Amino acid sequence: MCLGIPGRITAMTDPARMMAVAEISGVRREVNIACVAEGLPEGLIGRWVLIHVGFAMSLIDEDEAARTLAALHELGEAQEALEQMAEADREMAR
Amino acid sequence: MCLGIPGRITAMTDPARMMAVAEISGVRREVNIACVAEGLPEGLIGRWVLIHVGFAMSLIDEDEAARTLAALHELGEAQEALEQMAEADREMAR
Amino acid sequence: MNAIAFGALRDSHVTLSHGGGGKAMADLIETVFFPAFGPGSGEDQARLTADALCEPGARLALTTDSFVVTPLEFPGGDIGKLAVCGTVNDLAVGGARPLWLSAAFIIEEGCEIALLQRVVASMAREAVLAGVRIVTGDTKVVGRGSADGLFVTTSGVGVIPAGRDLAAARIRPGDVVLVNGVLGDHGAAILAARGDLALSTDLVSDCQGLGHLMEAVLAAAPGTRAARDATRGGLAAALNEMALAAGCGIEIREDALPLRPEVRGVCEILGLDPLYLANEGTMVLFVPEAEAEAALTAMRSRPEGQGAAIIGRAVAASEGGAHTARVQMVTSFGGRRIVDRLVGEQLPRIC
Amino acid sequence: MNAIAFGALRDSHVTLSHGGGGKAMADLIETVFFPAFGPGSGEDQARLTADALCEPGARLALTTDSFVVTPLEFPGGDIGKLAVCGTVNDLAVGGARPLWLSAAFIIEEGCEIALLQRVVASMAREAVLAGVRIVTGDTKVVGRGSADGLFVTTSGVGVIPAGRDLAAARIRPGDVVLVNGVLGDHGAAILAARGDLALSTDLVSDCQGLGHLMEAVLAAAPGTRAARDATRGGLAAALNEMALAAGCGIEIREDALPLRPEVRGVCEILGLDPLYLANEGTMVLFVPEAEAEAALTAMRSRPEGQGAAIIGRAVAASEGGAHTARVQMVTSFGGRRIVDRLVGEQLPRIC
Amino acid sequence: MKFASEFRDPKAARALLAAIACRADQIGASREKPVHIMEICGGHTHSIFRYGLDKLVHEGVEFIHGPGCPVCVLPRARIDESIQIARRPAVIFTTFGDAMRVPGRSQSLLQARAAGADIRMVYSPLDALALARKYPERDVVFFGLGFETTTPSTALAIQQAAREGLGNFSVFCNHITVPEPIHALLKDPHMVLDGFIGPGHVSMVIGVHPYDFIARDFQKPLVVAGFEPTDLLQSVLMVLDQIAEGRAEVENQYARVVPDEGNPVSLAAIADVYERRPSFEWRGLGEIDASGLRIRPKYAAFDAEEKFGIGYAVARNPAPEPEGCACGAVMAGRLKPTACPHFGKGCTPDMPLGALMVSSEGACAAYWQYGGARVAAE
Amino acid sequence: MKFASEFRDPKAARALLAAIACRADQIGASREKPVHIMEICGGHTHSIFRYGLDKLVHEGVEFIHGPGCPVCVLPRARIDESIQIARRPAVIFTTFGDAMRVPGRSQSLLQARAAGADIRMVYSPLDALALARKYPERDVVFFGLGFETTTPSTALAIQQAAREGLGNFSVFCNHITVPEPIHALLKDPHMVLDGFIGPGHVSMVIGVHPYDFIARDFQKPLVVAGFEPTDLLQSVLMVLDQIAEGRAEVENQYARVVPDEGNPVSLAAIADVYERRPSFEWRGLGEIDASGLRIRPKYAAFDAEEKFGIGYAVARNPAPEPEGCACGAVMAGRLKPTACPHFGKGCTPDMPLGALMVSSEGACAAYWQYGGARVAAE
Ligand code: SF4
Ligand code: SF4
Ligand SMILES: [Mg+2]
Ligand SMILES: [Mg+2]
Ligand SMILES: [Mg+2]
Ligand SMILES: [Mg+2]
Ligand SMILES: [Mg+2]
Ligand SMILES: [Mg+2]
Ligand SMILES: [Mg+2]
Ligand SMILES: [Mg+2]
Ligand SMILES: [Mg+2]
Ligand SMILES: [Mg+2]
Repeated sequence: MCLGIPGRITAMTDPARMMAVAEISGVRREVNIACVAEGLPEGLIGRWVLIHVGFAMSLIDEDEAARTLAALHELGEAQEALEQMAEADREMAR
Repeated sequence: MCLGIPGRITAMTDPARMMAVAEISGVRREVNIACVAEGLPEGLIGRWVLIHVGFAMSLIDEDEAARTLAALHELGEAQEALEQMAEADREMAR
Repeated sequence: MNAIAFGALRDSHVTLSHGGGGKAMADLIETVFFPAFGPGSGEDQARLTADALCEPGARLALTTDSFVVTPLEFPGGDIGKLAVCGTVNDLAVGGARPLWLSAAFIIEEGCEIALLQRVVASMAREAVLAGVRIVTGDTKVVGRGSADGLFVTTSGVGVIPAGRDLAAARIRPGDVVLVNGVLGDHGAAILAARGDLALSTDLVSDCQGLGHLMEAVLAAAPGTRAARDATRGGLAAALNEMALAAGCGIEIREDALPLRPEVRGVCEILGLDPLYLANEGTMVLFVPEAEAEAALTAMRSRPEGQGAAIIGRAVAASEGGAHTARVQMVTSFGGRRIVDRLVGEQLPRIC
Repeated sequence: MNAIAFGALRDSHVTLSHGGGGKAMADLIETVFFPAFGPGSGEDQARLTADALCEPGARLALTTDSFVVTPLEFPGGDIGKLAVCGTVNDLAVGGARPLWLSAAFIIEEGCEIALLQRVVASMAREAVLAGVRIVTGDTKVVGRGSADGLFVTTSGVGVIPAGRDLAAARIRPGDVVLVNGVLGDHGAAILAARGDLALSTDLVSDCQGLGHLMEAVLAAAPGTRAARDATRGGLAAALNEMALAAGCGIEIREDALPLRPEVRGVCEILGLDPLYLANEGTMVLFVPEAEAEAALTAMRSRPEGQGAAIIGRAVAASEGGAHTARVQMVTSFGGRRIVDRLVGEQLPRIC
Repeated sequence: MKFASEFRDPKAARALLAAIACRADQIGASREKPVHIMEICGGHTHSIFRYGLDKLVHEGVEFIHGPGCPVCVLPRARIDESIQIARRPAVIFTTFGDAMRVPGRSQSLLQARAAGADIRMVYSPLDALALARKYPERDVVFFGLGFETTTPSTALAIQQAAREGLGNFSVFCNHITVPEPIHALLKDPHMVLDGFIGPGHVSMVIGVHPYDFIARDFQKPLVVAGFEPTDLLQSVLMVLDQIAEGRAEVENQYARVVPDEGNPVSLAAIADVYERRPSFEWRGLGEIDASGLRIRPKYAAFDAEEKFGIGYAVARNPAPEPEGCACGAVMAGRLKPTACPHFGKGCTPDMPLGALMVSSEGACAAYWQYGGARVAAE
Repeated sequence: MKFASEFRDPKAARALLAAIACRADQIGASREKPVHIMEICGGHTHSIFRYGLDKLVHEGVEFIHGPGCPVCVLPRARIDESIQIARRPAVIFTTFGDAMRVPGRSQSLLQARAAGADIRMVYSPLDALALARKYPERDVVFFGLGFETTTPSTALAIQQAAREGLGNFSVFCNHITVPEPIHALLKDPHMVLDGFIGPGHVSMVIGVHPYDFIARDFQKPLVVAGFEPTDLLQSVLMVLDQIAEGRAEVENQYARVVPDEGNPVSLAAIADVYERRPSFEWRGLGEIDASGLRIRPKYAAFDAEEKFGIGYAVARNPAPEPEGCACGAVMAGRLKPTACPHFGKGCTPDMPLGALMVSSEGACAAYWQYGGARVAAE
């Protein structure tokens, strides 16, 4: 239901109003960071956030992301090995 | 300075607000008749008025108009007679 | 409207969806335009051939006009009729035989589809009358407040047969000036139809195609020098433009100008001069004196030229500075005055 | 501004006077349009000849488009460049060599004259690049709030040399689909340039003329079946239109679609699909398989085709009911989905 | 058109022209030493040029074009003030078309409209009232402009608005009166005028007696005239008759429309709604005592100057005339338009420098448009 | 695009698909007797069709498309009410583009706009706030729409408006919540669901615990999932794992974005600004207890329902669903879109009969647009 896109905070524009610039694939837009600022807006610069309707709604946990990716990678490698084995079996069968 | 056109009152539209229809060369427009109504708006129908910016400003005195026209006509006839005489003189002189 | 009545075909008014390049737009085009103009080529352009174009000495004529008028429908026509006649006339007055028209529509969101259909039907009808085909088109929809209901731009392609060369530069002193009918009907009818001046009249726009009339005139008066349709700026603008191009003067007679009483009435009320009122089916024609009667007779033999009249003649350019008057009018009173171009359009005035 | 700074030539903004058919209009035309396009014929139409038109088998091509864009100037172009390129491209994709253009302007009261001059200069520049002449035009001024700054309608006349017959109906299963460059730049750049979505990007519209590119392709791949510029409705609209006309299916590969990261970014943020974003200098081309490489090489040898790519092929029409999908995409993920026409234009969405 | 075209009979005109020539010779008027007759009203100026009367009359009769064009004498500061009002977001500013092209200090109303102000042309103050009824959330301001002819219409509109409680209607009052500038002209020691053509439509409101001072105190003849060509020629003849006979009287050629006592309803409306300003600025003529009207305090709610705190309601900022502008001298009859160094050079209708080039009733514009200068020069 | 494209790796996907197939076989799922997994969220529905996952997964896994598209479940009466507000002359009505084409009883917002209402699309409630600042004389109303993901943004906008004293800003609140309709579905005796894919972005706000009742009270597994294809496949596998292992738990596949406890700032803003409505109407599902939010009395000045006396603030006039519409059954998973008699006939995206054909997240529209039905049929 709710389009969310990862973006990186690149600059603060109006810390009092909790406004910052986020960059998404080279596109910049001002977003509200109230939900992710945790009292220290400047610390956000460089951080990845999940953006919805102009609000940064969640800080992306890069470690978690890396963990998921690693698991996926492992799965992928295993799959590739399996596929190569299957391929080799088929070759031999010919 | 002030464009005024003769028009004829053809109908009352809103006697309370002193509004009537005037016709000018086949063109109709609602005009205010407060200045010419003299207490009896209905009596105006068929009368010629002088219209300025949507207000009938003066009742046209048709007798006066006829008098002026008669004088002009007389002048014109006299002029024509004079011109014919002058023309005859020229003819003769040839 | 019940719940089923949504979607392109069943919409009663144009929405932004109808301009989006998708299904709704295709539906609009198929529902409104194709039935009137015939289906498109399916390509981005019309592909056309005409033998007349290939005859030696023939030239192609190209013209365009955007039409913007309030109200969109008025006594005597609508924006569609205007858009076909206006472009046909611009071809015709140059001696071109109109062949093909393109039509581009800019539609304001909220425009009634039934209105659009009436306008398009009126274009189709007028095209048949003029003997032209509307062969390609375009539709854009803009947001509410970004247009005034509907704008139509037509472009016209015609062929000028070999040997024809109508041009204001060919006008010579002594040439006779004709018009095909009464002046100012369109301008006065539109002013009244707009409603904001609260004028009511029985005036009808003179909007009509002049292609057949022009052919008739050229057959009867092959020496015809030049013609112009007296649209924006009226007869005064057309004459000034032609005098300038011809490098000569023009003298018209107030007595000879065909004018309806109602047009005079509108002008008296609003302080306007009928010479500057727009026409949409009235042209001014310059003919050598020897052919003037023939041209007049040819005009009067057609319905578009019933009210034709000789209104003046070309005269030698008067000496003087840059501001020398080119067009003069002998008033019915015996005086003489300059008929200059105006700065902008005439505004209703009280003094 | 001091007291002397009034009058047509010295006005900084267009007023209703500039559309009135009088001196102010003439001044506007002489000051803004003639310096860029050259003086007009002085007649109501342009008179033209071209040998190419008279060659046996040659056909005349006629096309028209109204251009409405906000903002009027945007990264990579302006409404004038768009108006010339758009019409040149509609001629070019049909195999016509563009010759002449007409240009009709609808100007909103208050439009800056300097802006108008920039737009007109940009049209003149683009016409030179495309090798066409802007030979006739028209100017209308409408009241404030009756237009959106400026609308431009161009019509184009070109000649299709004998023997050329590009048409979507000629597409056969197996034909290769090419584009000349990245997709969606114009649509995304305009969305960002409008400012109301507060997006900032370095995107630039792809607005460019495709006439020379088309000639190069046709020289290298004379068997080319059909082409279309992927404007409103984007690649998806062009492909659907062509598949329908061809009576076949089209299969494209998501992997092969050239897309800038910023375009993807804009689409992710607004929930849009780049396949539906407008292009103004991007065409889609169908070529027999044997000539596909030649066409690709010819494209890449020109700046307009630097980013050219083969993106799919025509396939046999799939069986099914009236709603059978004609265009399908193999996703980069290995799935397959229909690329249908949309109902209207894409709206930014949050879900 | 009844009551109009009958008064354009060329035969009668030729008779009048012959009689005028005869009278002019009789009093020794010549091209070198002409009789100067001022037509006060711009409408008369317009008729004179439209029918070419200036070139048809005996060369010893010279028309001097008076200050009776309300648009021409509207000072630049008032245009600036009207634009200030029109620019307010809630305002719909309504005006007669005449005022649209008059240059203020930096813009005309036409240009202000192009720049975004909501300015609409109306034919009548009644149309402005109708707008006020239609848009209760907007402030509809009417640009009240004109001499005594027009003054009653805005007065009646204000009374109507008061009756209806139309709080969103107001008038930016620029109404002026005829006798005062004439008085000022006559007091000028360089004055050259020998007689006057009196304004026909002003007089149908105020009658003929407000001109009595002209005959009585300055011994100049005045004939109130209609606007058709024979009206004007007859009036010229009547003025020459007075001169020839050594009379100085106020006469009424236009009795079919002008009652000697004016129109009582109009006069009552004016008296109810307006009072005299101590002074009012005229373009080309400067401030003239008691020459302008303002809305009485009891109608202050309908007075745009009060409502928006603009114009004479606050400190004014009058704009000097453009440099070298000779309008004042032309209006006083001391200079012909063509004698102004700007005429046709820095000053043309599409680029008016002075006020008299703006309205088609302005003497310079009329000279230009109808060829008073250009045809004559050929 | 970082944190997105990495999760589209076809190799990993193939592995996940293989694992899913294996698990599905293991639990005996088949085309005839499939496992029914509901993706609650329309965003997931969109991803499934965009990537063709429905056709890639083992035939024993059947996706049931849940009620998680806020546009699809917006009842016609609410569209009617929003048009009533938008039509008021002073109002600028702002909305996400999603809502523009949703049919009300007689018009959509798009059609109302064409008919003259000032309706503008915005990307963010912040843009509506900016409009309110820019047009102080207008009433800017924001169409508050969406589940818990979107709710905080309008809450923060209202708080900001209150801080700035932007009295001309208000929200027409249609915010709804996820757990309540799920609860309603699970209580349905005809319910066929075997497990859930939980909404990733809703959960980043509310965390994972609000779903506990699903596992605890109804013994169904739920996995909160991301929106990329491998996210979804991994989550499907996690659901199948739970089924295979006889577990019913709430798990979090999307931990990179979803903290188990949700976002405290968002939750605080929601709690401050909103309270639960006793009940709220869902298109196709009817009134559901406590499933909607309304603005608390302390922010009543920013509540468009209160301000304009519309909607739940007054007597409502709910519009029945169009006759024959099967949306309710489709959303409950009892019917496939293609099984609805209207699908592709009376009901297509350009002429939607039911809500699910309107948004590209609606199950029927997704079937149509992405060929769930049409490609499959070939
Ligand atoms: S020419 Fe211009 S400046 Fe000179 S008097 Fe006439 S209006 Fe004034
Ligand atoms: S096809 Fe239409 S009516 Fe049927 S369930 Fe889908 S949206 Fe509802
Ligand atoms: Mg033309
Ligand atoms: Mg024309
Ligand atoms: Mg087009
Ligand atoms: Mg006519
Ligand atoms: Mg023409
Ligand atoms: Mg085209
Ligand atoms: Mg094009
Ligand atoms: Mg034109
Ligand atoms: Mg490109
Ligand atoms: Mg095209």
